[in-house]
Amino acid sequence: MSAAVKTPPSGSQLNETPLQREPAVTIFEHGAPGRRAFQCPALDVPAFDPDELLPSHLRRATPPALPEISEPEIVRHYVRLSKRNFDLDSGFYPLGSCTMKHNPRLHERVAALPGHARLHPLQDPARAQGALELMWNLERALAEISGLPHVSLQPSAGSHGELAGVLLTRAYHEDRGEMRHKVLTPDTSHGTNPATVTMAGLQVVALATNPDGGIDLEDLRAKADSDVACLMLTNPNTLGLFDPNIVEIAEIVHGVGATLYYDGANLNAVMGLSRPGDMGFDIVHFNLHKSFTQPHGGGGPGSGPIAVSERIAPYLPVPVIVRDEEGNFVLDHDRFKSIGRLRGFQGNYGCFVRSYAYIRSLGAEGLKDASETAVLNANYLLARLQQEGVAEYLPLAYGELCLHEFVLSGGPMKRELGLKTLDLAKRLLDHGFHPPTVYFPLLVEEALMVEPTETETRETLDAFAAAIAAILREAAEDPEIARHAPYTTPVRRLDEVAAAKHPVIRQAS
Amino acid sequence: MSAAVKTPPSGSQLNETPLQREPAVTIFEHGAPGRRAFQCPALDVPAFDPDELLPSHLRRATPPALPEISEPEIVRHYVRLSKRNFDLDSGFYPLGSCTMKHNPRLHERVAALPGHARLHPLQDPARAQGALELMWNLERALAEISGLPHVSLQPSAGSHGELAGVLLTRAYHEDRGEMRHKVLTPDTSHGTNPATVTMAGLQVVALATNPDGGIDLEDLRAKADSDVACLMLTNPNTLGLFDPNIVEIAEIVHGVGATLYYDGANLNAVMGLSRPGDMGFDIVHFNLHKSFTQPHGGGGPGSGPIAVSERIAPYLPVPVIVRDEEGNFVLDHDRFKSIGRLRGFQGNYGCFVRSYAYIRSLGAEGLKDASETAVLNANYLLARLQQEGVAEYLPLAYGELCLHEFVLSGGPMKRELGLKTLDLAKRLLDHGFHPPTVYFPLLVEEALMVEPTETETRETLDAFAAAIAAILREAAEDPEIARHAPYTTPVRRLDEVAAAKHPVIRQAS
Amino acid sequence: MSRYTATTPADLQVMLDAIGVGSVQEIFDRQIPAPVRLGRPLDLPAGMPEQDVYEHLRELAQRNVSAEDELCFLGAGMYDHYVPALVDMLMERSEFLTPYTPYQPEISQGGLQVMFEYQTAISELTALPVANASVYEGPSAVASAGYMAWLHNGRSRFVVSAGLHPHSIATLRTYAHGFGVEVVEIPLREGVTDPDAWVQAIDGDVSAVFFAQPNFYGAVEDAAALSAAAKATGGKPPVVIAQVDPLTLGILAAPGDCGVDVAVGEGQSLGNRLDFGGPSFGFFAAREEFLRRMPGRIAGETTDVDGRRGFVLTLQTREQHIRRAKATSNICTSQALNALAGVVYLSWLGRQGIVALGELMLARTHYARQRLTALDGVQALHSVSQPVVREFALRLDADVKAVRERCAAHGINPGADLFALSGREEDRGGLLVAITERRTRADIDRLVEVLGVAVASERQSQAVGA
Amino acid sequence: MSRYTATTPADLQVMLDAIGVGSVQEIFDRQIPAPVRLGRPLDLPAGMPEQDVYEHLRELAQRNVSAEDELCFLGAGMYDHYVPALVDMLMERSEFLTPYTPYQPEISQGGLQVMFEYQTAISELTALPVANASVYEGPSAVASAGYMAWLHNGRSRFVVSAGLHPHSIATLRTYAHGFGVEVVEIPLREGVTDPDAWVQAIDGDVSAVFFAQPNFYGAVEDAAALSAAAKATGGKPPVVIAQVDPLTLGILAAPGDCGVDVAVGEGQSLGNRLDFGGPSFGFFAAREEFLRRMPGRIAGETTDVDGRRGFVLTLQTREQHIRRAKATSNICTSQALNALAGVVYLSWLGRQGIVALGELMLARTHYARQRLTALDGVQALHSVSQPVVREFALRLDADVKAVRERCAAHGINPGADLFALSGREEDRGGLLVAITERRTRADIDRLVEVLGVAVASERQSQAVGA
Ligand SMILES: Cc1ncc(COP(=O)(O)O)c(C=O)c1O
Ligand SMILES: Cc1ncc(COP(=O)(O)O)c(C=O)c1O
Repeated sequence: MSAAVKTPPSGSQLNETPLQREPAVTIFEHGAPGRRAFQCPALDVPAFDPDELLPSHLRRATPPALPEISEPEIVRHYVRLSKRNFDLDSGFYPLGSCTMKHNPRLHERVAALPGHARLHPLQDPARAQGALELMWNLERALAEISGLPHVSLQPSAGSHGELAGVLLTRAYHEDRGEMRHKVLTPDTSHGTNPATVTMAGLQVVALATNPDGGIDLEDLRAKADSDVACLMLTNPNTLGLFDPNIVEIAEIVHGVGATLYYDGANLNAVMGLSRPGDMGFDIVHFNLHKSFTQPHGGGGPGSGPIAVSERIAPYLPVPVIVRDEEGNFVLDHDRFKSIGRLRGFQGNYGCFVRSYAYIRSLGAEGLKDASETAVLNANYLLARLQQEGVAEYLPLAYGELCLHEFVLSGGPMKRELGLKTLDLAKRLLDHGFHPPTVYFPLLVEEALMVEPTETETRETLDAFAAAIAAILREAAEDPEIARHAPYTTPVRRLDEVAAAKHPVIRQAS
Repeated sequence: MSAAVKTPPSGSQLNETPLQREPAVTIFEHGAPGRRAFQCPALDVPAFDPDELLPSHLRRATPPALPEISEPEIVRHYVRLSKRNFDLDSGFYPLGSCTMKHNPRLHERVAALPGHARLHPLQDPARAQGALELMWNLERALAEISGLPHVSLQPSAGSHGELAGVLLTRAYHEDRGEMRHKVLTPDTSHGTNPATVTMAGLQVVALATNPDGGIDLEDLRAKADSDVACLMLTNPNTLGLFDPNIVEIAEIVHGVGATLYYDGANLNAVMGLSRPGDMGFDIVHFNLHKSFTQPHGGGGPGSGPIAVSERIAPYLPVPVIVRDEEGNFVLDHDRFKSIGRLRGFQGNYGCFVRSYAYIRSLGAEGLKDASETAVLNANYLLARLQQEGVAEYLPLAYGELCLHEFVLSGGPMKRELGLKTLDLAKRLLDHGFHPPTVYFPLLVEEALMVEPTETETRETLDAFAAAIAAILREAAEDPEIARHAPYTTPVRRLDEVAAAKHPVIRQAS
Repeated sequence: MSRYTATTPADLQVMLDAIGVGSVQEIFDRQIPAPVRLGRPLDLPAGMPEQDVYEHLRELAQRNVSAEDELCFLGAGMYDHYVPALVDMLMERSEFLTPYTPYQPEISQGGLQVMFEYQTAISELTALPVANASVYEGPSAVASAGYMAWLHNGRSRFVVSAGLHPHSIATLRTYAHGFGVEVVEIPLREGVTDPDAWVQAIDGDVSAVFFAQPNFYGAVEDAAALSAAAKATGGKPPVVIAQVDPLTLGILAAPGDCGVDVAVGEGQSLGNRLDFGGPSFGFFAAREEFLRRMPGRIAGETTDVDGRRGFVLTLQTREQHIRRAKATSNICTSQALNALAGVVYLSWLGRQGIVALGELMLARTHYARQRLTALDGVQALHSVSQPVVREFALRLDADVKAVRERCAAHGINPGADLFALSGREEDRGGLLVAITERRTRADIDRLVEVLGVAVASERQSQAVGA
Repeated sequence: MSRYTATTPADLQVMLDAIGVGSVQEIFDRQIPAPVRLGRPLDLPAGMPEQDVYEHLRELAQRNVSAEDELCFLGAGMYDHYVPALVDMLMERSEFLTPYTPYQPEISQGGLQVMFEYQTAISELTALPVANASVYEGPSAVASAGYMAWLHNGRSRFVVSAGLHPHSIATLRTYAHGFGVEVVEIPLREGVTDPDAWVQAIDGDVSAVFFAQPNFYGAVEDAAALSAAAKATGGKPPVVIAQVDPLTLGILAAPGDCGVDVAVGEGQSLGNRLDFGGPSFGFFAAREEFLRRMPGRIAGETTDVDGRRGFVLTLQTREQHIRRAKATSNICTSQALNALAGVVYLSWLGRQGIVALGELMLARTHYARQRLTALDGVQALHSVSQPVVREFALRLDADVKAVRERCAAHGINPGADLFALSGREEDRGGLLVAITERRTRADIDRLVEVLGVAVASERQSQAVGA
């Protein structure tokens, strides 16, 4: 992970790395007509006249142009392709707001047990008691962690949990005979928050951020009225800061009869240390793929369970797991106030298995250790980055300490070194690091949002801080180097404008 | 896989690839005192006084200096390390005599089924009938493929099978009251053949190779006497050539009362097409890790079953699987003429599972297709490499056609271009190919031994031939490029002399 | 320190010193107001060593009867297809398993190219020109398609065939309630969407019409006729949305060739495990005109500064992280890894294989229906001549729950209880039987035998009881 | 074409043209003499689709009772230890799974460095300075050590403690017969190598002496005393070879610290599955003077032309591919992947973990021995105070085979039948019980209960029968 000055002339073949030399070839460009990996099981029933079983007007005339390719070719294609990805098992991935913590392989092992992996979602509950007990236990654990008594595991990801949450809020108000139209959310909030509000048929009202990085209470008081259905908050927020006024905020919101929604993407900061329920929130979503180790898979799968207070419980999606008198678990579909279903079946059970394994591995003590170490690591890295040679260019945007992540501003760097946050990020690629989240939250100029997570060592944090310092030093001498970075990645900067202007989103057939 | 001219000054940091920049750090250099990945299960039995249970003079005073390291660090270390390996799933691997064919992942799946993977080797045969049936079926299949009726799966690899074979031969002769001392083997034979003979207490007598690449019959006749215990032969041999005189050879050897041993490393050429038993061989070893897809694992595990004729059967290693009257499989340890055991338990069962899955996947037709395609691919690649611009420098060492592999001579290339076979091999690394076997067999000057296998596509063979041609063209202009190759590998040419002179074979503690 | 953290006491001291605090607790105390600090340990079981967690999860798994443990004819949206081993191995590669959404394209070409290939495969399957990189799963894909239609034309009503999966209808209702669109259900006639009711329900206020192919009862709809009817109602037609079963598309006419505007569906049958219902993926394909209103990630081809071919996330101005409240969807994390499984599976199946597999299912399904409907007390729920591909609906002259219990005692799960799923009176006695390529003729014959006895016994005991 | 080959008819034509033959058959016909061509298809079952092969192999697996299916106290050389999940994932990475032996070091640094790390770990465990990169497995490692000793001193006799695993003795005999060395077995006294017989057997003709630690019966030998005795017999001493159980070396004195010259053993317990006996790996460590006579691959550290640290196969002049008939061993393919599992496992266990695990086994094993020997009709085979670590030998006052069957009926495999393994008269009635960290106190208690009943019942029925 050491630095390397490398400023070859752009496009020069002389300096191509092996991966750069490999042209991108798609699976559709491999193979040849007639090749195959699949061998169809033998027809063991009487042959039939296709036209009789399936009239020709319902039949497909020409088969879809899928690849024609042997098994070894498929394996080689995708194994080679995999090597064009950076991954968490190979390097530091301090992507802010994403909680890129270690994904224990134990979880993959237990999720693959046939009793979990080949269990049909419509298996009679009596013959799926292990699965339902697992879900029940996970619900109980999430309830305890969040401080909210009722849980639905159904939502498929954070944003799906948000949708559930806003629809629950609507249902709650509607059930009381109110139609409230507005949802408050701070300008630091994640894009899914406002997008969700729109999808749920409500209107977003943005709240200002105060100089400490928290909600501007004046603004909140001004906007909190009886047409407000809900306040959506991330706490610690996307600046990595815990809102010091959370108790007052909750009072104000509850005072106008609205609910409080907790975006749990940052729960990794506070497990075992502070609970949304105790802060006054009514609804929380979890990202099992963040705080609870479900691997991100390059963009999913995830899982976004929600926990809610008593007053929201009647509206939870169906089905709900209940335990009958004999201690058996059953699925209750019959909940007349429910908002209904958000998806098929019972949710992303495979993710539940992994996150449940994680919670049982760590227990109360381990989860607290995780949050404490995440916060320690973030503050240590922040301290390292606020040392001489860095702080001048990349000051902390808000506050002094942080929780599990922090946001630096690249404004001074841009002005004084002529380096944008994007350039810094791209140059980090040459150092073998995944860059932090960039340009979010929007209110921080040239934002750099760093979340190291608890599973990284001090050595790694030191190496990352050293890389940042080296890039800044390099830029002080020659900013052009970073401006054209990266150099060593499988491809270099890509033309995103052209891609959006004339979208080529599939292989021509 | 396209060519790239890259001749940076050696040692120049400017041109380092990302992997080259990463210094090699061992697992012992990672971690820190007190870190751990293992969490010991709780002591659930009464605590004890260690000195009482284990007197201190039997105890270890200081723990072994194993790593102290967290789980995420271990994962990252070895995943990163893995990326410093070339592998069959990522590229063409035409290593002669090694049969680098595709390793179907189905085999890993079935071998991992707990009924196979967690079966204790001392489980009562009555409760391991599935395993014994699998072994029985595999034995029957190998018997049919080799044309020899009795099989022992016990040997752990090819060379272990050879040892079994030579000891069987000794036992056979000894049982007839003869102590024969010599084993004939051609000079093209693999090193394990003579090494095995020595280990088994016999003497090697080398046979000359005739101009066609086969055994020199005159030499054989001259050396075949009543002190010869055995002829060890690879057929097709390591030149990829089938000995046209095999019938006569067998007659000569049998004529002096000796046995014929078939080194089955090259069986991939003749499955379903020709059988050692039918050629007159008494003993055959198989390399399940070559012909039958057991992955090579970077140097094992392998498995080297042997098949033998009736006259050799009494001496087979114990235990032998037999089927009793009720059709149950049992292990027979009681074979008074047996040479005994070659190892613990029943052999590398995990390999049996994989190879058995392979045989059942392909069936008779598929195995024949495998050999036919292997031979077709080899001959096609040979033809491509005997085209203009290559054949002048890399002529075929023997014959015109070949079976599953062929050997080129780099002699002309060395003389005319100043390029050694080693240089060509190293330059191939920059092209993304694993080089062929080099400098074997010994009797071919600057040998290059190419075995493409059947699971490669024509496109890959074409690309490889093009790379060879490109390297030769490049060398005609500037041989220095290849002489200093490779350039793009994680490390470049290594100092093997220093390594052997002052061996550092472990991390200093 | 847990086994996943690495801060030794020595590390801790150095780190606290650098931060300038005396303890980790101090970091929290300085930021989290005392009233909302949790002053006690969480009430959770103590952590466990890896082997104990394994044993616990294994014990739970053993209390489930999976498709590995019984002969399973359950379907109704998810199917016990064979997942080839190479899918598992690729999904487990760290390089695919552990990255985030590809925000840094230079080091994410693997994932981005997979998305591009996946989009191509879905386009090929559906014969629709544009596809996204996945949405969550089937029913929510239907709802998302509805939202897109509503964004497109802003009309107030959805017309939905009762042939949609009940979970899809329910999910659509949940979503539609949010953005304020009414959902009207069209009944079936002889197992397929009633064409008259369909036409009658469609007017200028209809934002979109929905049908399923094959439908929830296994029946093949006349997709072209339904689309044509929707488009022939005069004025600017509604958006025609089909929920399709992708694995039938080797033999069934492609939605794009039947006048469908948007094809969505559940991708589980393409190389994904059952996993008690998820994670799998939803696919989403449409006509060109919907491209800039589609939800979710889309990968596009481009070049780098040196002219190399490469892939990026594109058309991001649709998305929440750019457009926030104006985004075309709120989706962020979707199902990239499951979609990878999907495209690997489709490559494995191949152009010929998807046809061969379809024909095998077709033949076995018809064989099964024929044999089962020949049993006493068992008939087709609708019509025995209705075309079906891998699933069909029966009506039992006996209590379905009781019959299923009897079969379970013989290690057979004969299929899904239709009434339990749909709640429709007309589905009482209904059993939905799915036949994948894993169910051989011998398996089907065994089902015939066991179900025959179960129905007969149950009728007898009902008769006795009555 | 099978699913693993890719030659389409079009490919075939191009290829045949390039070769200049009319058919593939012609290539064979021109090279293989007609009399030895197989003119018929092999008599093997037809090939099967992947799913059918899976089902067949699964069906076979189900007819085995594995340690997943019963409470298993079998040991005697291989042990049901927990293999952490990260071992599997690393072994399954293509980059480790599929390469050949690292003949091209520039593209094999991963494998070579793993070997180097593995060698270091084995050296650390055994406290011996040099170790190779693995041999096949335990018993053949013992035999290979014998061969090395014989190469070293050329003497004519091996003295072997009866405490060696019977498979090790048998394998050593097989090998030694080949190179012509006599094997003399030394009996045990009270469960450990008889020190008097040991000393008496050692003279100037003895090439090597062998003992096992812990021995086959689970007993801890006084390794230092045995080594010292062997070396005190005057003249140039024989090579002292110990077969050691690596997982006990967290708590047992290291062979290198006990005067042992060569330590070898079975590596299965280090992160390898049971696999019905293989593949696993054998380890091989020795004093410096044996370095150039060791069998097998050895990785060594060096630098590349640019000065980068790197690793190569070294000291290859020992090996068959260079030295042919003069090689120090014939071994070629060994057990690299299993050795990788070994070093990953040892890293996972760690410096403290290997002690903790040893102490846990020690405590549980003593608990088990105490409770079991308190049963009627059950006593220690040798002495109840003999130190043991994870295994111990019992004598049952009942037919062992019958007792084991009774236990099996209750889902318990109580351990190995000693007489069946060793064939020694004095082992009649012997049961060898192994306790790994997977066997909890509750498991042991259940064994006590079931074995107690089984022995009692069996004695009763024997009494009745008599
Ligand atoms: C703060 C915040 N909220 C919500 C989300 C959305 O979560 P998901 O991607 O699981 O839908 C994210 C994900 O990046 C997030 O960081
Ligand atoms: C011709 C030949 N014989 C024997 C062997 C030895 O086989 P193994 O490595 O399995 O011991 C090899 C392996 O390379 C070989 O190529």
